[in-house]
Amino acid sequence: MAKKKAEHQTDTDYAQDPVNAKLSAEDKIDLLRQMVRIRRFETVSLKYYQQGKMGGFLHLYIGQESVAVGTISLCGENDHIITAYRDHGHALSVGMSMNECMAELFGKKTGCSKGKGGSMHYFAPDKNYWGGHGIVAGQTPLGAGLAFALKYKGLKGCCLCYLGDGAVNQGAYHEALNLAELWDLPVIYVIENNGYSMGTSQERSSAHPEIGLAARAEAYGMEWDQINGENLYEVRARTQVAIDRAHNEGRPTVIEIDTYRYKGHSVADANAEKYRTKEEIQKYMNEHDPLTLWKDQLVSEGVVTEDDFKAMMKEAGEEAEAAARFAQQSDFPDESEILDDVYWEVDNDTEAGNTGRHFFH
Amino acid sequence: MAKKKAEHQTDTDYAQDPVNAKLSAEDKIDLLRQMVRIRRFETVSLKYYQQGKMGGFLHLYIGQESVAVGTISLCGENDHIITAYRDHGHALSVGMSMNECMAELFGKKTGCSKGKGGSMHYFAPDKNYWGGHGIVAGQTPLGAGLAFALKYKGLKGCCLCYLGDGAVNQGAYHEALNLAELWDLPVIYVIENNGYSMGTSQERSSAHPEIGLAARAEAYGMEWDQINGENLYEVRARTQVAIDRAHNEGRPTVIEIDTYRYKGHSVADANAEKYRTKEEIQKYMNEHDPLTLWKDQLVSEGVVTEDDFKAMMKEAGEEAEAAARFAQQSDFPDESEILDDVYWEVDNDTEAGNTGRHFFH
Amino acid sequence: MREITYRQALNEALDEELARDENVCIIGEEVAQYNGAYKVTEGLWDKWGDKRVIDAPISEAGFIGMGIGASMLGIRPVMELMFFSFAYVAFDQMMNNAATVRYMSGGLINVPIVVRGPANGGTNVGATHSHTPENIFANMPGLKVVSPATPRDAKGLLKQSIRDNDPVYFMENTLLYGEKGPVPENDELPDGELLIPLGKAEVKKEGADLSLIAHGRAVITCLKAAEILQAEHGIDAEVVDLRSIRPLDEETILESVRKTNRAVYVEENKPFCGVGAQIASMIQEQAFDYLDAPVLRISSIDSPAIYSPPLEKKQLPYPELVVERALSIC
Amino acid sequence: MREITYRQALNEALDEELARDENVCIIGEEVAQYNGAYKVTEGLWDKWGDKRVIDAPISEAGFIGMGIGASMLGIRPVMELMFFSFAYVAFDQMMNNAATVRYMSGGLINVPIVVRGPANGGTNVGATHSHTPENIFANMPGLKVVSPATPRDAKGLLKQSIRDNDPVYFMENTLLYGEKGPVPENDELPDGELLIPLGKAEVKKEGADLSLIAHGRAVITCLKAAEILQAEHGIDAEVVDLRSIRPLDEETILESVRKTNRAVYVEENKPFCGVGAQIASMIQEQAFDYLDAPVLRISSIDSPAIYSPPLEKKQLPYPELVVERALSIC
Ligand SMILES: Cc1ncc(C[n+]2csc(CCOP(=O)(O)OP(=O)(O)O)c2C)c(N)n1
Ligand SMILES: Cc1ncc(C[n+]2csc(CCOP(=O)(O)OP(=O)(O)O)c2C)c(N)n1
Ligand SMILES: [Mg+2]
Ligand SMILES: [Mg+2]
Repeated sequence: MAKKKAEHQTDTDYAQDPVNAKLSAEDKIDLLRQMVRIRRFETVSLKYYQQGKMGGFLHLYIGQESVAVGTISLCGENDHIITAYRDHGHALSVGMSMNECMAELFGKKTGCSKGKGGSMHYFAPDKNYWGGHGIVAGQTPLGAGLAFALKYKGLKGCCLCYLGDGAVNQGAYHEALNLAELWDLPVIYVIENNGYSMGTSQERSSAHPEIGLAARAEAYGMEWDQINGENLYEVRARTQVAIDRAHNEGRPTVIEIDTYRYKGHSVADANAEKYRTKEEIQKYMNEHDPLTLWKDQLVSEGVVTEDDFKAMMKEAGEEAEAAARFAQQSDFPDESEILDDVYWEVDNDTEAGNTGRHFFH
Repeated sequence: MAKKKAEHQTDTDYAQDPVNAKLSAEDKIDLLRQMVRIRRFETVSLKYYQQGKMGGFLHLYIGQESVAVGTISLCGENDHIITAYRDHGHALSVGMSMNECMAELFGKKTGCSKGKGGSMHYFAPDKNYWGGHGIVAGQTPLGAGLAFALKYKGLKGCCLCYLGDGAVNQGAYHEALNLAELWDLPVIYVIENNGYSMGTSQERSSAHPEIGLAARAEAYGMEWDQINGENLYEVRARTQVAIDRAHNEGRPTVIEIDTYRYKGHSVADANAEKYRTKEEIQKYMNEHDPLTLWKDQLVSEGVVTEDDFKAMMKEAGEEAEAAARFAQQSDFPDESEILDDVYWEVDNDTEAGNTGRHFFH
Repeated sequence: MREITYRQALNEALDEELARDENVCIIGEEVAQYNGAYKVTEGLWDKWGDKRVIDAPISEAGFIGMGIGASMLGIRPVMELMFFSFAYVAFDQMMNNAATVRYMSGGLINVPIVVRGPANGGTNVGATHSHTPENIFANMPGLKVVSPATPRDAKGLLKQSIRDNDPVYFMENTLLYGEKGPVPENDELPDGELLIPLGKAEVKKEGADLSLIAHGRAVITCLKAAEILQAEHGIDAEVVDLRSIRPLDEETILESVRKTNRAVYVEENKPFCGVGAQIASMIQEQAFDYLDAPVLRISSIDSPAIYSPPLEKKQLPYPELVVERALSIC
Repeated sequence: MREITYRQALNEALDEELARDENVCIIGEEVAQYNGAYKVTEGLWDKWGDKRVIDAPISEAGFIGMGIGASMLGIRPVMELMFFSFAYVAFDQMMNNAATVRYMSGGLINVPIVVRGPANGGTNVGATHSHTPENIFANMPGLKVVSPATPRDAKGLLKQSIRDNDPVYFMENTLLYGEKGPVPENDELPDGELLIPLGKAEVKKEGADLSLIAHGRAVITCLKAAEILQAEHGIDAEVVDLRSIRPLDEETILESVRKTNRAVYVEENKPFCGVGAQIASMIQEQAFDYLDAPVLRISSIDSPAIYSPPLEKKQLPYPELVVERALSIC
C-alpha cells in the first residue's frame, strides 16, 4: 500500500510563530546548512559504502532532514536527544563533526564510538546525544529515563526521543508511554513517520485511529500532535509547544512528523523500489523535499540566493569528502582494544576493576 | 487511592436481552450454582492452605465469580478460554471438576496438571481451557494465537482472554491488541477490573482515558465496552455483543468488567486490609456481591428460595470438602515423574524422543 | 550431487513442509511480500499466498506469542526472527510459554513451533544484532536448539524441526546463507525426502590425533583448521559437528575423544557458560581417563560484538587461531 | 556479633546507600507503599519518601529501561524485580541497553544500575516464577552477577554493587530472606561500614579432602553436606562460595582444588550451560594435573520447576544428594 501524504492545514503562517519570528537571517541559513550537511554527509558515505569501505548497515536519513534539524534546533542546555539506528541526521544536528561520524562508519578508532558502534550507534553525551539504538523501540524507555533524571535533578529540560512509524508496535514503547504520563516525565516522543518500516507500509503494520499514529497517545490521556515535516517553520513551531509543555508542566507529548525517506530502508534494501513506486519517490523528491522547500523559502525571503545554495552544497560535499579522507587515514582500533569499554571499572583501573576475572575467552 | 465503584447505567433491562430471556429457570439456577461452587471451592482451599497443606501462591477469585460464570456461560463448541493466575473460577466455569482442581493445589498426581502447575496453572484443553498463566499479561498474545488458529481453520468461534487491570501496562498486551485488530482476530480481551494490582490502585498504575481502561482500545481503532460485573444479566448481554462480533465479523473487542476481590492479592498478601479500607471491602460485600445479587434476583423472580440457596451453599461446601479428601488421599507424583511432560517426543517414546540426550543433570 | 546454497536449502525445506501440511505457516517481519530480509523465504508468498506466509509488524513478543497460542490448537507456525537477536524482546514468550506450558499442564499441551533466523556475529552490525543465544535457550528444559553448518544439514534439520512436536529454535548463520554444498534431490533419496534427526552429531571429517568439536559456522572454521593442521603439522584432526545442541549427541563426541584423547571446543558463542563449557565439562566427566590434555575452549573474544569490520574478524574464532590453540595440546 | 536476617541485611544496605548518595533511588513493583512483596524494602518509603522509593506499574521493560536511561545521566537506580524471573519480560533492556551501550559508545557512557530480587526455585510457585538466570546474564560481557548466600555477604555485596559503576544483577533467594547470620554493626568496623568486593570468593569452611564449590543457597546446602561428610564419613570437605559469579574469583577456586584434588560444583541452576559447566571446564583446564577425579556437577533436576512441594524439594540439590555424589569421587 502506498504512502498517503497526510493532508495538512497550511493556512497557519508558522513563519510568524515566535520561535520562527526571532530567527535571524544567519539562523535561517544555518538551518539550511545543517540540512545540506546531512544530505551531503550521507551521499558521500553511501559512495564509500558502495565501494565496500564499510561493514554492516547504513540507514540513510535523506529526505527526513527537516525533522532532526527542526526539532533539535529548539534544544537548550538541558534538553536531551535519543534516537534509533537512523541516527546520522540527529548526530550532525547536535553538533557532532563529520570527521568523527565518518570515521565511525569506516570502523576507525577516531570514530565517535571508536569504531565499536558503527552507523547505528553514534553517541555524544557531551552534546546531550544518547544514541543511536539498534533494537526497534528499545530507546523509548531510555528516553523516559533521561526525562526521569532531569525531573529527579530538578532541571528544566526535556528529552526528545525519536522512533519510526514501525516502532510504535513494540511493547516497550507502550510501557514507556504509560510511565511518562503516569509520572509526568518531560519526554517528547517524536514519531518520524516515513510511511514504511522496511518494506511494510504503515497500514500493513499498525492498527490505529484514523487520525494517525500519534493519536494513540489518547489511550494514556497524553497530549499529541501531527506535523507536516516538509515545512521547517511548522516543525519548529509545533514542536516548541511540546517542549514548552515539558519545560513548564513537566509533561510528555507524542508528536508524529510526516516525512519520507528517499533511499532504501538501509543500503542493503534491494527492494527499495518494489514496495513503493518510483513515481511515489519521485513525487516526494520533486514536491515535498524539505531541503528544497526550505531553500525556496529562504530564496523567497531574500535570505539566500540559488548561488549561495549551490556553494553551500559544494562546501558540504567537500567537508564530507575531507571527512572520508580523515576516516581513511585513521587507524583501526588495535586488537588489544577489543576488550576496552566493556566495564567502566576495568577501563578506569579501579580496585573493583582489578578484582576477579572479568573476561573469559 | 480507594477503588471508585464505576457508575453504571441501570436503566437497561438486561433480563430482557435475548441471551437472558431464553434462560430457563434451570439455567438460572445453574448459573447460581456455578458461582456458589466457585466460592465454596475457594473457601475450602483457603482453609487447607492456611493449614499448610499447599505450597506457593493461592490467588482467590472470591468476589469476581460473576465474570467467569457470566462470560463463559455464553461459550459454545469453538469458543476458547485463557486467563492469568487467578484461574480457579474460570476452571470450574468451563466444567473442570473440584477434585482435579483441589488435588492440583495439594500437588497431587490426580491434579489437573499432575501437581506440576499448582494454583496458577490449571488447564483443560478438552474443555477449551488453556490456562492459568503466571506471567502478568503473558497470556495475551497466546489468546490472539488461539483466535488466529480458529480463523486459520475456518471455524466460527472466539477466544476469551482474561487479564487484570494491572496487566494492561505490559508491552505484550499492546502488541497483542495491535495484531488482533490488524489481522481481524476473533479474540475478546476481558479486563477483570478489581481496582488493584496487588497493593497498587488502578490510578497509581495506569494512565488512561477518563472513561476507563477498555477505552485504550481506541488507540487501535478497536471496539470496546465497559460492564458492571455485579449484574450477571448485564455481563451476559454485553459480552454476547462482543462474541457476536467475533463470530460474525471475526473482529476483536476489549471489554472491561468492573468487579472486586474480597481477599488479599494472594493468601500471602499481608497488607490486604492496608491499601484499602475494611469499610471499602465491607461495602462491596454488602452491596455489590455478585453472588448475593444474583441470588436476590432469582428469589425475586421466584426461581429459588432462600432455603434452596442455603442448601446449595451447603452442598457446594460438601463437594469442596469431598474434593479436599480426594486430594489428601491422592499420591504425590513419583520422583521419577519429575522428568515427564517436558518433551512431547520423549513422553510419546518416539524416535525423535529417543535420539540424543534430552536431560543433563 | 547438485550443489545449492544454505539459503536455498532452507527455502526448499520450508516450501516442502508448506506443501506437506496445511497447518504449517510462516510468520515474520518481511517474510512475505519482501521475500525475507535475507531472502530465505523468497517466492513462498507468491506461491502460497497470504494465509500461509504472513508479514508481521515489529512485535516479536506479540507474533511469537501468537504463534505459540495457535500451535496449542494444532497450527504449526514457523516464525522468522529477522535476527535471532530479536528473541530478546520476545524472551518471556520463548522461555516461558513455549518451554513450560507443557510441563505446567502436566503434559496436556504441546507447542510445535519453530523459531528460526540468523544467530551470529561477524556481519558488523554491532552488539545488539550479533547475539548467539544457543547456550541460553538450550539451558531451558522443554526447548530444542539446532544449529546447522551446511546446506544439507540446514535442509534436513529444518524439515525435521518443523515436524517435531516440541518447540525448536533453529539458529542459522548469515555468513553461511550464500555458501554452497551438496544437497541430494528428493528423487535421489530412498524415502523421497531429506530428514536429519535432531540429536545426532556428525563427524564431518575423521581423524586420529585430536577432536575439534563445534556447532554452526565454527564447524567450517574447524574444517579449515584441520586442513592446515594436516598440511603444515602432520596432525590428523577429527571434526565433530553437534548439529543439534539440545538434544545432544554425547556418544559421538565421547567416541571421538576416546579415540583421539584430545579435544578442543570451538564456537562463536560468548565464553562464560557457553556451549563449550557444557561440552568440556561433560567430556572431562565422562572421559576423564581418556584425556591426555585438558579440553580447550575457543570462543568469541569476550566483549560485546565490535562493529569495526577487520576487528570483528578477529573477535570470532578463525582457522589459524584454532590451529595455534590446538597445537598447544598436541 | 549481632545476628540479623538476610532480608534485614539487604534492607540496611539499601537504607545506608540511600542516605549516602542522593542519586540512589529504588524503583519496583510494590517496593514503596506496600513495603515490598518480600519486605526487603520495608520502611524505606516511610523514611525516604516518594522521590527516592518509587512504586512502578507492572512494566518491567519500561521501568528498567527507564532506570537505565536515568543512570546514563548519573542517577543510580536500584530496581527490584519482584521475582528475578520477570527479567524475561525486560530481557532486551537488561541484555542490550544495560550491557552494550558502554561498548557501542566506545566507553562514553556507563550504566550504574542494580537490578535485584529473588532468583530461585524451591518456593512452589511453578516454572515461570522459578528461573535461575545467573548463567544467562553472566554470559554477557558488560554485566556483573552477584549471588550472596549469607546476611553478611548480602549486605556487603549489595552496598558494593550500588557503588559499582557498571550494571550489577543481584540475585537473592526467597528461602534465605528469613535466615539469620552475624552481621557486624557499622561501628564495629574499621571503615565504619561493610563493603564486600565483587570478584572475591570466600572459603566458607576449610577442608583438605574435597572442594564443594557453590553460589547462593547451594552454599548453605554444601555446608550441611560438609558436616555430614565429616561426621559420617570422616571426609574433610572445603566449601568455596563464589559470591560473585562475574567477576569471578578463579584463584580461590583453583587454590582449593590444588589442595584437595577433587571438586564438586553445586548449584540450583538448570544444568545445561549452567554456572557449574563454566567452573568445571575452567578447573579441568587450569588444574588438569591436580585432579584425581573428574569435576562433578550437581544442579537442579533438568525439568522446568515443578509445583508439587515435596517434589520440588527433591528437584533442587539437598545435602544428602551432595554427600552421595561427593562420595562417588572420594
Ligand atoms: C526488535 C527489532 N525487530 C526488528 C528489527 C529489524 N528492523 C530494523 S529497522 C526496522 C524497520 C523499522 O521501521 P520504522 O520504525 O518505521 O523506522 P524507519 O526505518 O522507517 O526509520 C526493522 C524491522 C530490529 N532492529 N529490532
Ligand atoms: C511480568 C510480571 N510482573 C509481576 C508479576 C507479579 N504479580 C503477579 S499478579 C500481580 C498483580 C496483577 O494485578 P492485576 O493485573 O490487576 O490482576 P489481579 O491480581 O487483580 O487479578 C503482580 C504484580 C508477575 N506475575 N508477572
Ligand atoms: Mg518508518
Ligand atoms: Mg486487579
